[in-house]
Amino acid sequence: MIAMLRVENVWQRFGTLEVLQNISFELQAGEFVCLLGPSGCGKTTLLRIASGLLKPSAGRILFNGEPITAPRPEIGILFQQPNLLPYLSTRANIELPLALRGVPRTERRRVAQDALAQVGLAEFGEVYPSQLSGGMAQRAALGRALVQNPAVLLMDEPFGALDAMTREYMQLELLSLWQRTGKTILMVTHSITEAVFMADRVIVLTARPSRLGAVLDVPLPRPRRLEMVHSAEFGALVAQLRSYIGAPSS
Amino acid sequence: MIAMLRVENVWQRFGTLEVLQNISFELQAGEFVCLLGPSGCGKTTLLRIASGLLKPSAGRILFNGEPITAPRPEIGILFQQPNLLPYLSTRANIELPLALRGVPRTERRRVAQDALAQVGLAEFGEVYPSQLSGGMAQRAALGRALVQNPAVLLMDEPFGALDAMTREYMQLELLSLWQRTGKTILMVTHSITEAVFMADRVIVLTARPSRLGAVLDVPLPRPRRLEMVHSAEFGALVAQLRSYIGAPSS
Amino acid sequence: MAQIVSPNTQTILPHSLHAPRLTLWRRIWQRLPALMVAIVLIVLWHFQTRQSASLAFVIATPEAVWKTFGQLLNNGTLLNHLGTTVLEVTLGLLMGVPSALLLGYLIARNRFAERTFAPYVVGFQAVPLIAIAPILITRLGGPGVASVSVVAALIVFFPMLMATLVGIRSVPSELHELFRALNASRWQTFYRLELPSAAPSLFGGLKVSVTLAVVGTVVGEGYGATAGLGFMIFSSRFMYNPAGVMVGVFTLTALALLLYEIVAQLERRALRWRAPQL
Amino acid sequence: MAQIVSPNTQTILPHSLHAPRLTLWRRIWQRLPALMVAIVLIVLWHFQTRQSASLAFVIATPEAVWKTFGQLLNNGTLLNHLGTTVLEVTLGLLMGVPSALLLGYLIARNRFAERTFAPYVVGFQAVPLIAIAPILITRLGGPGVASVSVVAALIVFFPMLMATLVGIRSVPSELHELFRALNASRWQTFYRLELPSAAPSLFGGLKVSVTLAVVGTVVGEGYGATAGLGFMIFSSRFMYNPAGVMVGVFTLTALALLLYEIVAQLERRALRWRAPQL
Amino acid sequence: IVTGDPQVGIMKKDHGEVKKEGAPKVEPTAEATAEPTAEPTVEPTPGAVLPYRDVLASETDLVPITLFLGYIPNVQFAPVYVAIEQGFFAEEGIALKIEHGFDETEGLTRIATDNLQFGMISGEQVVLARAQGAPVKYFFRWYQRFPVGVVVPKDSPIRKPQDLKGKIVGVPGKFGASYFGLKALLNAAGMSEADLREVRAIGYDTAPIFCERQVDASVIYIANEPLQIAARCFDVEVIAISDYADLVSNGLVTNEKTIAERPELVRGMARAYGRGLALTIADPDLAYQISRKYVEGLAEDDPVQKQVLLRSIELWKAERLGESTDSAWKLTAETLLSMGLIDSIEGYQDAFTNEFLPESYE
Ligand SMILES: Nc1ncnc2c1ncn2[C@@H]1O[C@H](COP(=O)(O)OP(=O)(O)OP(=O)(O)O)[C@@H](O)[C@H]1O
Ligand SMILES: Nc1ncnc2c1ncn2[C@@H]1O[C@H](COP(=O)(O)OP(=O)(O)OP(=O)(O)O)[C@@H](O)[C@H]1O
Ligand SMILES: [Mg+2]
Ligand SMILES: [Mg+2]
Repeated sequence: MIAMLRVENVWQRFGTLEVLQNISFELQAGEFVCLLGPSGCGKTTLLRIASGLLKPSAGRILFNGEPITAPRPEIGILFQQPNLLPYLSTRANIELPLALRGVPRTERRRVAQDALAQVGLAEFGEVYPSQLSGGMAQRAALGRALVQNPAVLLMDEPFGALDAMTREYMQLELLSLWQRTGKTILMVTHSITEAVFMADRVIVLTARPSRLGAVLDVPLPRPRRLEMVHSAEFGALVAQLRSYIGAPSS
Repeated sequence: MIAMLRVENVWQRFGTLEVLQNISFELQAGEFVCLLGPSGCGKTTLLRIASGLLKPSAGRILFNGEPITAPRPEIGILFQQPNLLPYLSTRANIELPLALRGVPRTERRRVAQDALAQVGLAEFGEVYPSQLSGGMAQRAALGRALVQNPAVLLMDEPFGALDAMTREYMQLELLSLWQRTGKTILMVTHSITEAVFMADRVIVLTARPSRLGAVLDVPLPRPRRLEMVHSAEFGALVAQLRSYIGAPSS
Repeated sequence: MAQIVSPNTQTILPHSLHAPRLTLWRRIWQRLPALMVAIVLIVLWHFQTRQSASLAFVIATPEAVWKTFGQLLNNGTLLNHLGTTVLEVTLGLLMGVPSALLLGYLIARNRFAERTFAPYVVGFQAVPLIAIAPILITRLGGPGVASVSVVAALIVFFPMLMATLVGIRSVPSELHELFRALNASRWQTFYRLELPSAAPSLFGGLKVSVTLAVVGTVVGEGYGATAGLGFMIFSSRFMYNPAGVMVGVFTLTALALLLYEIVAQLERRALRWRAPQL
Repeated sequence: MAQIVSPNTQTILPHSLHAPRLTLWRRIWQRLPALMVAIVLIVLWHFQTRQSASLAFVIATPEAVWKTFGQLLNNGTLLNHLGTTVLEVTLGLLMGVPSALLLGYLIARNRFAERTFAPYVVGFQAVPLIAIAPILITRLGGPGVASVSVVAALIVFFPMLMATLVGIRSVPSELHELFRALNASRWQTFYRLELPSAAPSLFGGLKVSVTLAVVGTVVGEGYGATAGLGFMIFSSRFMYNPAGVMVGVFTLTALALLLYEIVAQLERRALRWRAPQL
Repeated sequence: IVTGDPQVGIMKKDHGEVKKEGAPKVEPTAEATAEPTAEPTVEPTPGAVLPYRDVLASETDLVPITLFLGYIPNVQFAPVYVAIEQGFFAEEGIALKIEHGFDETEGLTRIATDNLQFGMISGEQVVLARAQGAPVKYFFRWYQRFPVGVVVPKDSPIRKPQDLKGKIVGVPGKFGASYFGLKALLNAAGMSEADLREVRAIGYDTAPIFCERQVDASVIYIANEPLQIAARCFDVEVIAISDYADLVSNGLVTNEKTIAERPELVRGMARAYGRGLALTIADPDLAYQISRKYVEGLAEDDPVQKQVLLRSIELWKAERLGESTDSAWKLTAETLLSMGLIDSIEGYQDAFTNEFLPESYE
């Protein structure tokens, strides 16, 4: 079976700075993979490469076996920064992918309203981004990514600015959406617990110049429930990941 | 004894949106207090008020018994966003508070180099902010706040964009700095573990319109060490905080 | 739904908890300082002309200007000239602004276009109108609305082009990346990202443009014309009639202020999302 | 220390792994399209002048222009006029730009100043020079370098003011907040935040200004002068000497291009931090 | 620039052919004015005790006077240049400085307000300004013939004003001297604008449009434009307005204050300028060569510019140089009245005077 997204021997340099060295991995259709790695190791860079926004110094990316040279509608990306358009209301920001696709206004409205509710911003549709809090802006960006509804979703720390409760809620929402729609998801996160809780597989990058450090399969049953976090199996997986990560940094 | 920073019956509205309702608390000199609260509840707003950047709709802030009406040099604030100047190198960004204070160039250099090393960006001094990763930018902002060296430091999620390892390292750095210098710190965080690990006292805000939800003293011994996280006492405190927070969100 | 109206949280000043509604009174109050200056200027003018009453052929008294204004208004002369000027200004703007937008956009987006055209645009801009006007007038069959509006368009062109360039280049690269990731077409990127992001600069350019267009018609009419406020000024000057000159100048000024105000209003609407202007 | 040189990661095009050094060849290569256009224009010009009798009043053959250029250069006339124009341009810029910066800053930062002055600035801008020039010339003791540079300064003023306004207002409010939190003084805020943040817009304004200053001297010399390239153009025109006119025009164009290039170079240095311009 | 032998016919050539030989080529008698520039070196440089003490002393005594000329330096101002270079002004105790403005209206306004004392201004401007109360006076008529005419292609049937009926006539603009001249011409022929198909404003560059035959005839300055057109396009004929209407053109103007307070100065100006004019008429070659000092880019023997000078001289010749006739002023005022530019011709006689003209120009 051909992988949905295949990263093949990717190298990336910025000037003389070696960032990625020979990175290869695959996402099977419907897989949920998390990406861990130290700050500045090149996770964002890898996501930009995978989405077709950045051409790697060497190597290539295949989508369903086809090399990617430019962004494609089937691959969506949620940036690390919210990147909301300051001159559009939150609602209009969320509607943006639909508007670009020519979806009629009423349909757009409906979908956006749903997304607003899903990310807990139902009351803030008419507000400009400058009036949102940090976490609210991040949720708005998440709403925009959900509305876009691509087959492959690349997410760069989608829950970084959220408090514990909101984060758990959003995690569950994302998992249920993923299970309903069968999307393929590659998500960067800094939380080891989150990675284990969400993913089928966790990929760990080493410090810069980054190579593939480790890949950990997460055999926890689906659907995941919050209580699982307290299970011994979960604890063992977290400890294992910690040891992968802790080693290079100690 | 007069409190270092005293928040007195602060209310804040934006238009018709009630954000803060009658918030009062005090920071004693040398205290380390963490602020928890759901996304969009008004933590950033409270920090802006406490720093003198925003005048509350009602109530007031006292610094050593004196009402604050404008930012003062003794109170520093680390914003939720890095807010680096795009036209200055990372080093120059970190030197900014010193430059504004008229510190001579060589002295500035020295201090900035130390700060760069402290936040793990020693190699990135000459790079522009647009070439930093998300976590690196946040660390640069942290470096700038450290260099500023105010008596009271208000920090808005300083470690939000950092991976687990870097985060632990930065937490320890901040704690040791705090203990060396006897600063008063008010830190917003989304991580319950982080709050318990760092703080003498944790203040919890309810969801908007926010009131003071709970205040928890953390009687863990100083200096804190990473192993403490696994202690039963620590676990109990985290569970207690979770219950405070979980209640309103469930 | 929560209504969040006053984003004015930048300041330590207490801000109203209600939506700030600009009542008529408040508007008048806001204009007060400007009005005061106007009154002071008129009074100064009045006394200045009192002193040198013998110089009626140099400076007109406010009264004389007012009288001449009435006359020219009543016999239709003023409106006639004003009409021509308005037509020329409009045509000048219609020619100058879109072409500047287009070329500015091309140059901003395309390295090749920049290298090829930019020197010529700058160079051409520096060619004095006095050298171009004759060619223009000859080609357009004599001076008139056509040649004058082309002159106005030429004058408007460069500042607008530069404003476009600055504006388009000010679009944050991460938002460009967002649009690329969303597979936006070139047109969509222009319409939904670049245009609104460049709006502050474009409106600045437009403000300069409308004013320059008005000035441009006078310049254009200086190379030959049979109507228009510039023509009126020149022929009043020829007759040593300073009152006529000043009526022309004031009408032009009023026209420029009106156009500026229109742009400023449009700007206020388009940039509502911005923190309130200082 | 890691040296990070090419920040050009916006694009899917492969980017060089070395620092892009602009060799001489590369520079020439970059100028090639512009040069091509120049050659095409000269060829067109050559054939065009053969055809039309009426154009012979305005356009001389390339050969005649070249000959006249040589003559005027050798007998010092050209350099003499060029010197006067350069002096006027310089003085005009020195008067116009700083005052526009100052007033623009005041208006951008101060609501009261805006309401009081803005209408007068716009209004004054619209007053045609033909109405101002006489007063100027009388006050400055006859036409000459002084009056011409003031005219240039007046022309430069408004676009520069607007660029300042747009630039200063484009400073992100969160950076203003940072400076307030750091207890920066007004001057520090200006010097370390507003000026660099406004730089793209200010440089745009400067580019317009230097070009307009060159044009402005011609306009100014049109109200009376005894030297300067504008004067040279006028007197050549009067003598029906299109070659002289064109030498004047080309020299002006070259002067404008030179000034523009200087500003562009300064801009390139000042805005190195920006993603490479498209 | 101009090649070939252009033909410009001036109809009704009642003032004869231009005398070709002229006066012998005279070396400028420049001894008296060692360094005669437009700007007199009034201030002696400190420390520089010069041998020419006497000359300097006399020069410091000269009254500095600025003369406003309504256009850029050109060969048509030759009389002024000649008068300066030959020391005619200095002999009257005047250190003359020329100011070239491009705006006659402005120049006259400044004379009226005594910001300037003297200028070369056209007659209709003086009448217009006086109608608004400006205390200015015209005291030396330089152009005896109004220098404007109507140019037509040689192959066109138009030969006299009446032939213009139903034709398109180009003027630079519908105000100014050209339009004024056309009106006078039509008045003289008993016609009005309505008799023409159109009076079309074609801007100050009449020549190219005329060359493209966008108009049937065009109002031009006689001395210059027909030559240029003939040199580049086709042969032309000119209907001189002065043959039909004797209008006042350029002359020396001063203000009443100067007349009242310094009549001798006014007289001196008239005499000095008159001598320059006389010498120019007598010796065009000399005048041409002197002009080269003032007119940049004037070649040693530019045939066209020489022609321009000769043709101009034809417009300056008079029985008595500088003399205004009442009839010309009356006609000027009447024409302005017919154009609605003044309310009455009342007081036109106050616009000029002949009382400052000298007996002779020796
Ligand atoms: N445009 C660029 N120009 C130069 N260097 C860059 C650029 N973008 C990223 N880098 C460098 O590449 C490295 C990886 O950056 P990247 O943003 O991919 O890190 P990251 O893994 O996402 O880190 P974080 O978790 O902090 O967001 C960093 O050292 C950064 O300085
Ligand atoms: N300038 C503003 N204008 C209007 N509303 C604002 C403004 N700033 C904040 N708000 C509103 O105030 C509320 C609190 O915002 P604040 O940024 O303080 O939240 P927060 O607690 O910091 O949230 P987060 O954890 O997501 O950063 C939000 O609902 C936000 O929409
Ligand atoms: Mg990143
Ligand atoms: Mg916040």
